[in-house]
Amino acid sequence: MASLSYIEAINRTLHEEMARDATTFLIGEDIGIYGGVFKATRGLLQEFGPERVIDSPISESLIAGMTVGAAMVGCRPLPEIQFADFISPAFDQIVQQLARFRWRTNGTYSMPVTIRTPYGGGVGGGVFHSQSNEAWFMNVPGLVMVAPSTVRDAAGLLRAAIRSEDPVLYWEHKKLYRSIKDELPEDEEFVTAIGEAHVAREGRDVTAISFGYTHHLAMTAAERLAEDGIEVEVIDLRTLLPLDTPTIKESVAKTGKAVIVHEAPKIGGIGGEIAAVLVVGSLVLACLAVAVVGTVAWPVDGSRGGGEGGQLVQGSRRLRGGIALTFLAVAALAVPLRRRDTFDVLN
Amino acid sequence: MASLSYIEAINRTLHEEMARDATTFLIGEDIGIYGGVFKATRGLLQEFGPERVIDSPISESLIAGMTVGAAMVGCRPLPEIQFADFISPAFDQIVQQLARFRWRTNGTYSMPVTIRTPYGGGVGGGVFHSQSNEAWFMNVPGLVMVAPSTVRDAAGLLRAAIRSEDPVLYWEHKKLYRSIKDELPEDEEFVTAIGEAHVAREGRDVTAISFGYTHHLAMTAAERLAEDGIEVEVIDLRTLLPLDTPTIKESVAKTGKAVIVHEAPKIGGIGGEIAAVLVVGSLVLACLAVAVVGTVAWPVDGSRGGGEGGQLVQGSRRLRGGIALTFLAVAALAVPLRRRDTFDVLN
Amino acid sequence: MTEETNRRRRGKEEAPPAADTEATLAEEAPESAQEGEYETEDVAAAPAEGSKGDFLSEQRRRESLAIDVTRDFPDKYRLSGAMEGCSDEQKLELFERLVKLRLFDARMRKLFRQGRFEGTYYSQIGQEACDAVLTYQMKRDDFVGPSHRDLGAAVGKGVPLKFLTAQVYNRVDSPDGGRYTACHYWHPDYGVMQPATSIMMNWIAATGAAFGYKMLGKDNVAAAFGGDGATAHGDFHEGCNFAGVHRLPIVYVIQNNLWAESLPLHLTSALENLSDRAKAFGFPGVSIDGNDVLAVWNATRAALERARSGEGPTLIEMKTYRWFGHSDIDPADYRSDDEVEAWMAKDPLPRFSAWLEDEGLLDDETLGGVVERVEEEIETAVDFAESSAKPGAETFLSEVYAESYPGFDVRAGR
Amino acid sequence: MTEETNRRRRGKEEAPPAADTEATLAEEAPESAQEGEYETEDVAAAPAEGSKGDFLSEQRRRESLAIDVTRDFPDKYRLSGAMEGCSDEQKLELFERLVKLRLFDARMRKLFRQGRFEGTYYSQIGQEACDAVLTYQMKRDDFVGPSHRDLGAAVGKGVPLKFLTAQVYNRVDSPDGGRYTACHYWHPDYGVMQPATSIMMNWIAATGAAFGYKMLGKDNVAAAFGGDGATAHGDFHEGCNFAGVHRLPIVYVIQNNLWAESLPLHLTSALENLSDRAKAFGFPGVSIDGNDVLAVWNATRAALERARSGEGPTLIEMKTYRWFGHSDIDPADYRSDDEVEAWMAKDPLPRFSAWLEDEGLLDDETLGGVVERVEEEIETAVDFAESSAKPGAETFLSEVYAESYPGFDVRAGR
Ligand SMILES: Cc1ncc(C[n+]2csc(CCOP(=O)(O)OP(=O)(O)O)c2C)c(N)n1
Ligand SMILES: Cc1ncc(C[n+]2csc(CCOP(=O)(O)OP(=O)(O)O)c2C)c(N)n1
Ligand SMILES: [Mg+2]
Ligand SMILES: [Mg+2]
Repeated sequence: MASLSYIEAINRTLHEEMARDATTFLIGEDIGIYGGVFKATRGLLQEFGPERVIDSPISESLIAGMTVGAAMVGCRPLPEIQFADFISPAFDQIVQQLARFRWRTNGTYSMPVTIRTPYGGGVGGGVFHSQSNEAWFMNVPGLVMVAPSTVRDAAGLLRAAIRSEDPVLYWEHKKLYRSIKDELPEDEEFVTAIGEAHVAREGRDVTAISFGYTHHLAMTAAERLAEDGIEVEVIDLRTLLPLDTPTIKESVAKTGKAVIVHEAPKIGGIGGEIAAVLVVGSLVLACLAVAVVGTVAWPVDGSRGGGEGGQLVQGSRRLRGGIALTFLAVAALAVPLRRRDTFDVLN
Repeated sequence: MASLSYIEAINRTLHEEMARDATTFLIGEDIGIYGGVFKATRGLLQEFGPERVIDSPISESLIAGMTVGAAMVGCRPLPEIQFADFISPAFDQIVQQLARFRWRTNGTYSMPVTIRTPYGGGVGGGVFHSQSNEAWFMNVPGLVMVAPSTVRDAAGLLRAAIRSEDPVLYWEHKKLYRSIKDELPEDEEFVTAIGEAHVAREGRDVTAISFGYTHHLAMTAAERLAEDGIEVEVIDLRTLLPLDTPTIKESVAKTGKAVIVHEAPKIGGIGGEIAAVLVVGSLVLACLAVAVVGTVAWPVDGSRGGGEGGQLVQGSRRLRGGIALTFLAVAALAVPLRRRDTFDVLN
Repeated sequence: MTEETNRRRRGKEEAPPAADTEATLAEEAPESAQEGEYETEDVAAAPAEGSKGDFLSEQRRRESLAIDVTRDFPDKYRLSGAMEGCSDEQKLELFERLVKLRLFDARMRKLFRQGRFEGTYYSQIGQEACDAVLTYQMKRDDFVGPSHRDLGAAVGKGVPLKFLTAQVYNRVDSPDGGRYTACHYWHPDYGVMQPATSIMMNWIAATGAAFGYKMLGKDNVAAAFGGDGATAHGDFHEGCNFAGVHRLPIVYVIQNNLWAESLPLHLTSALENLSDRAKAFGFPGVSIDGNDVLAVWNATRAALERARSGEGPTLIEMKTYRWFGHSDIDPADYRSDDEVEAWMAKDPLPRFSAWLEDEGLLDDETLGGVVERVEEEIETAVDFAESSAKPGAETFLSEVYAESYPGFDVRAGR
Repeated sequence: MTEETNRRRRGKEEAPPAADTEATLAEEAPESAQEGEYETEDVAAAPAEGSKGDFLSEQRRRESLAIDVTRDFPDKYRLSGAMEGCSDEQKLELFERLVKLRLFDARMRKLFRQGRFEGTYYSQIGQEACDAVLTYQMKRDDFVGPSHRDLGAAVGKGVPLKFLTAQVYNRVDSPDGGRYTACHYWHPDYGVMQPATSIMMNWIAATGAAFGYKMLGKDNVAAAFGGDGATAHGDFHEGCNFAGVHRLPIVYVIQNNLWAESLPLHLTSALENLSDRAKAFGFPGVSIDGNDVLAVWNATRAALERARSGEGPTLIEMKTYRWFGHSDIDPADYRSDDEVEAWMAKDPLPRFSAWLEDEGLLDDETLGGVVERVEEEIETAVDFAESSAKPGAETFLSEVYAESYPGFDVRAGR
């Protein structure tokens, strides 16, 4: 039994899965010699050699796109995009080719590809190292997106992604890399089912829906509110695409209120999709309060400001505080509106 | 007074604005010698010469990205992406550089760039010529998106976009190019304000929200429903980003019900963002029915199937019929729920 | 034509066979069948009403010439030399594939004009030697990443025509069950990847396949095809560069037909020879006459060997020409008649058939047999496609994902 | 060092000046100030606890050598030749800019270690000659598109240091009011574009600026900077290709420092000389010793003239080396000590100062003046930044759009 950090869980799972399946390979920038800019791939070059751990040129389109051909000839590619901010040069290959190839070929070819990428704010990364840009991919059926918030799911979702026949975008949160730890027995192969959200905490007053780093904000807020007798049900999405709509709807049918928390700007964020899931189809009286908590509509990131430098830290702390506050306010306000019994419309 | 088609309105406006402002230039694939694959840029090479009408190599990233430098030195670039499906290689330059450059430089540089691109289904274009992929850009503050549905707005929004200091993605619908006509006096300079939705038809029972080609579906449905005494308020969004939330909210506060219609797959479509606008912040009892009508979650397009070939036409017709039917059903069901007076919460 | 022609293959006295074949492939439906609901850029690009007649009769004239695979051509284009390592049987088999390509393409053009299938048609006539001669030499499980104008890649590799007609017609018997875009020929059992319409995507995919072969220790190789225009795309660079660094087993082919849709070569690149692009990647690039079957054979053979023996990639620029528009109703009036005529005179097919005759491998009887077999396969393939069912829209609702997810219901839209 | 050194600039007897300057720039805060909340890849990349001392003392040794701008170097690196069209005054002014660059960089490194600013620091020490010598020759309203390691582009073009310290410190007096990423130097009044962190974006932007100049009929030119690693990116290709086709007035510079973060050159490209990349675009490419100020001057001068006279782009590969890690706490242990030492011996600064001395343009007094002025400007600039206000988060809420829209409220989030 070892206590592992989130990034160690990723690293260990990569080791295990690459040992298990000789058709897997890693490709990405600085992942070999350097072990990754965050050290997520440490030791893999040493263990599996330069044939299977490819230190790629700075060619994100190639990194993502070459997996299609490699998968067709029998590989199980594990590309890494160094920062989620640099996934945009690979956007074309991901949304047009990788995500649609199975459909286009009428199921002839699976695309068992797992693209890992570090995302999110809170580490002072500045304009090009902080984005939480999952929403770009929400309108892309054929693609799967997962975003673990715990050490266990970091391992479990990664293993599930690697073994899946679908292309999976695996969002790993930079802020969580070394800030959380958990015990993971060596001999167990954790698999977290893709597509299933996790009710991390039960409650009857309001549902908090979030993922990754913001899941921890939601848990903290829930604890604070519990002191005031407000019970928050906290859903950790785990999978962002396709969303686990049954679990979300079930919870909100119970609580009647939902607060969705993400780091990306609210405008066009995945909060919208979740709001749609909640309200669409509710043709009878829907007594429902929904709030989306994202960042202000600036072009940076969710939880931290625009520079790597000093001042932004403070600013971001204030904004981050803001997220929690909004959350509390919405939840508190929501309580008097509790009328669960009549809210059976969300299905 | 001449009767112009949608595409002629675009062509004329380009002529007028390029004549008016010598710092404008066009760049895109086959836009010069060929006059554009749809002939939207016909005659412009002849009128303004190869210095200002650039037949670009097949380099979408360059086409979008070069505008940033060109704008910095005083140009007003008018790039064209040949099909919206081929905007993905330019995604990086648009979302990371063009849309954020003003913010990053603290307002030092405006980016008066208008990217035109033909989108949408209904013309048998197949997997790579039919997408309605506006949702990819909804989480990108700093970017403006407009999508005209009428001949007048084709001219008015294009002129407004060209004269705007903000980067504008101008979505022109292939199916509307030659299927609608309108009178546009020669001497008037139509400007359609960006950011303002248009209540194309007033009604008190349900609000239909759509844009581009689907706006015409909504209008047709509204006419049909009027025969049954159901009054549909039809909002033509015109601007997709930022959304005109005041107009949308006002209408839905009145009708209490909203149906959002777009061509893209529902999953992650802009219907979600609109749903969020409608429900978020409604902390008191919100009696509200919202439906999103998009396509099924396949990786193609909104209104037509997967091939350029024969069979898909039929299939797509059925699906298109489906859109109208769902729309009607939702609207009809919505009627008994009409309780407008109490629905003053959406503001 | 020019004075400088050699004797006709079938003797000067015979009536030109074009008319007969034209009759055989007579049109059965009005020209305008493709109009109506269907309306893409190509319709928009069709010539103005007035010139439509001229346009179509000129197209027919070219088709007649095209299918005369033994017609005259200027002496200066006469082929000489050898096809290294190619048996006589293979020479004839390859010839038959080229004839098949040519007649198939001409036939599809007519069927399209007759409204027998929808969508559009990208003719490859004039360029057959480029992709087919390469893929003919590949092993069946080698990987081919074709582009949008690569009928030859499939036919060269041996994909039976019926799958290709089914693709053109978008029927359930096409390899993708009628889902994907017409003219985008492929077949999984023959190692021909489904082309991505988006330029250069398959260049990258083929690079990935070559990487995969190397990593898995297989001795297969990959080939990727692209046009002159496509070489301006960033993915061209990223693919080639990676293959150069890792010495991947791949042959890259640029079919330089001088035009990228309406864009002339000098607006795609400042180069004389696009093979110079290879100099950016540290592997060999060669420019050859893409209408010379012998030259293509020898260059691609060497490149395949190089790839197979682990020496790395080669870039081959094949200079060629498409006789018709970018797609079937592009009038292509951005090109001069002189240019078109000059290239039609370099038609790879009569040049190759003349050489085969010079070598004593082809006579009228053999040729007759070839044409007969090919025409029969085409007829059967057309019948196959036309009697293959049209897929219902419902059938497209599957295969979005391989796995199932609790929240996903394709019909519900999420 | 090697035996093969020439006389020290300031005479063998003098005490090495490193210690003094080291004292001047003494550290005022503990090493660990950057730790705590701040945690990026670079922290992750820092060496294990045990080796941290060695790492830091080695960094300090290198800094000491770096700021001795007249130190010994091997004879074989001695410069000879002329700087065409460069007046004696300009030579000295340029020298002063290079010294400024060097001392500024060393100073920032120390301030970073002292925790005086957050973020990270990308040192350019070793590479100064590359960008500064080019931009020094440009007109103020010419366009420079720098990358992430281009302090020299700004200093060469004359941007006062205070704007650069303010950028490093992310204060309101930086050109972007403290919004953008530290170390990404720019200034609108000096024609230096704000670098995009994302590789090669500014390569494309500079290409667009060159196009704009040409279209607007201005006689300005543009320069774009990128690293060896960046040449693998698709945008490198698309930008160069377009510039080649349109003969744009632009100079493209690759600073080949052999490494792209941890990626060795041979994994970025199969080429010996990255200037061969230009062969794909039909314009000249040259490879030069980027640590030789004379060579850089002459090559860039020719390229600028070529651009200005409408002859089109040039690609210049400058072979150089970064003394320190990719960013400031990258131990860069993927490189061998020998390699680092060999390149430190080719330090462009002493080589240039020796040449100036040989030319009779530099003596101890002049040098003293230079160092004094530079150190004063640095001090003032640091004070300026430190007394400049930190922007409140609220100030970042403006300038998302130029226009206002009824539905947009940045605080509301939509
Ligand atoms: C990324 C992308 N941009 C634009 C297009 C539209 N398009 C299809 S084919 C073509 C021209 C291709 O020219 P070339 O590469 O020379 O091939 P050719 O058609 O001549 O065989 C263009 C612009 C596309 N398919 N993909
Ligand atoms: C598109 C993109 N991908 C990845 C990165 C991360 N990154 C920043 S600098 C760098 C290495 C650059 O190497 P090189 O071009 O040689 O420049 P150098 O740092 O050596 O000056 C990388 C991979 C980035 N900034 N942008
Ligand atoms: Mg071409
Ligand atoms: Mg480098």
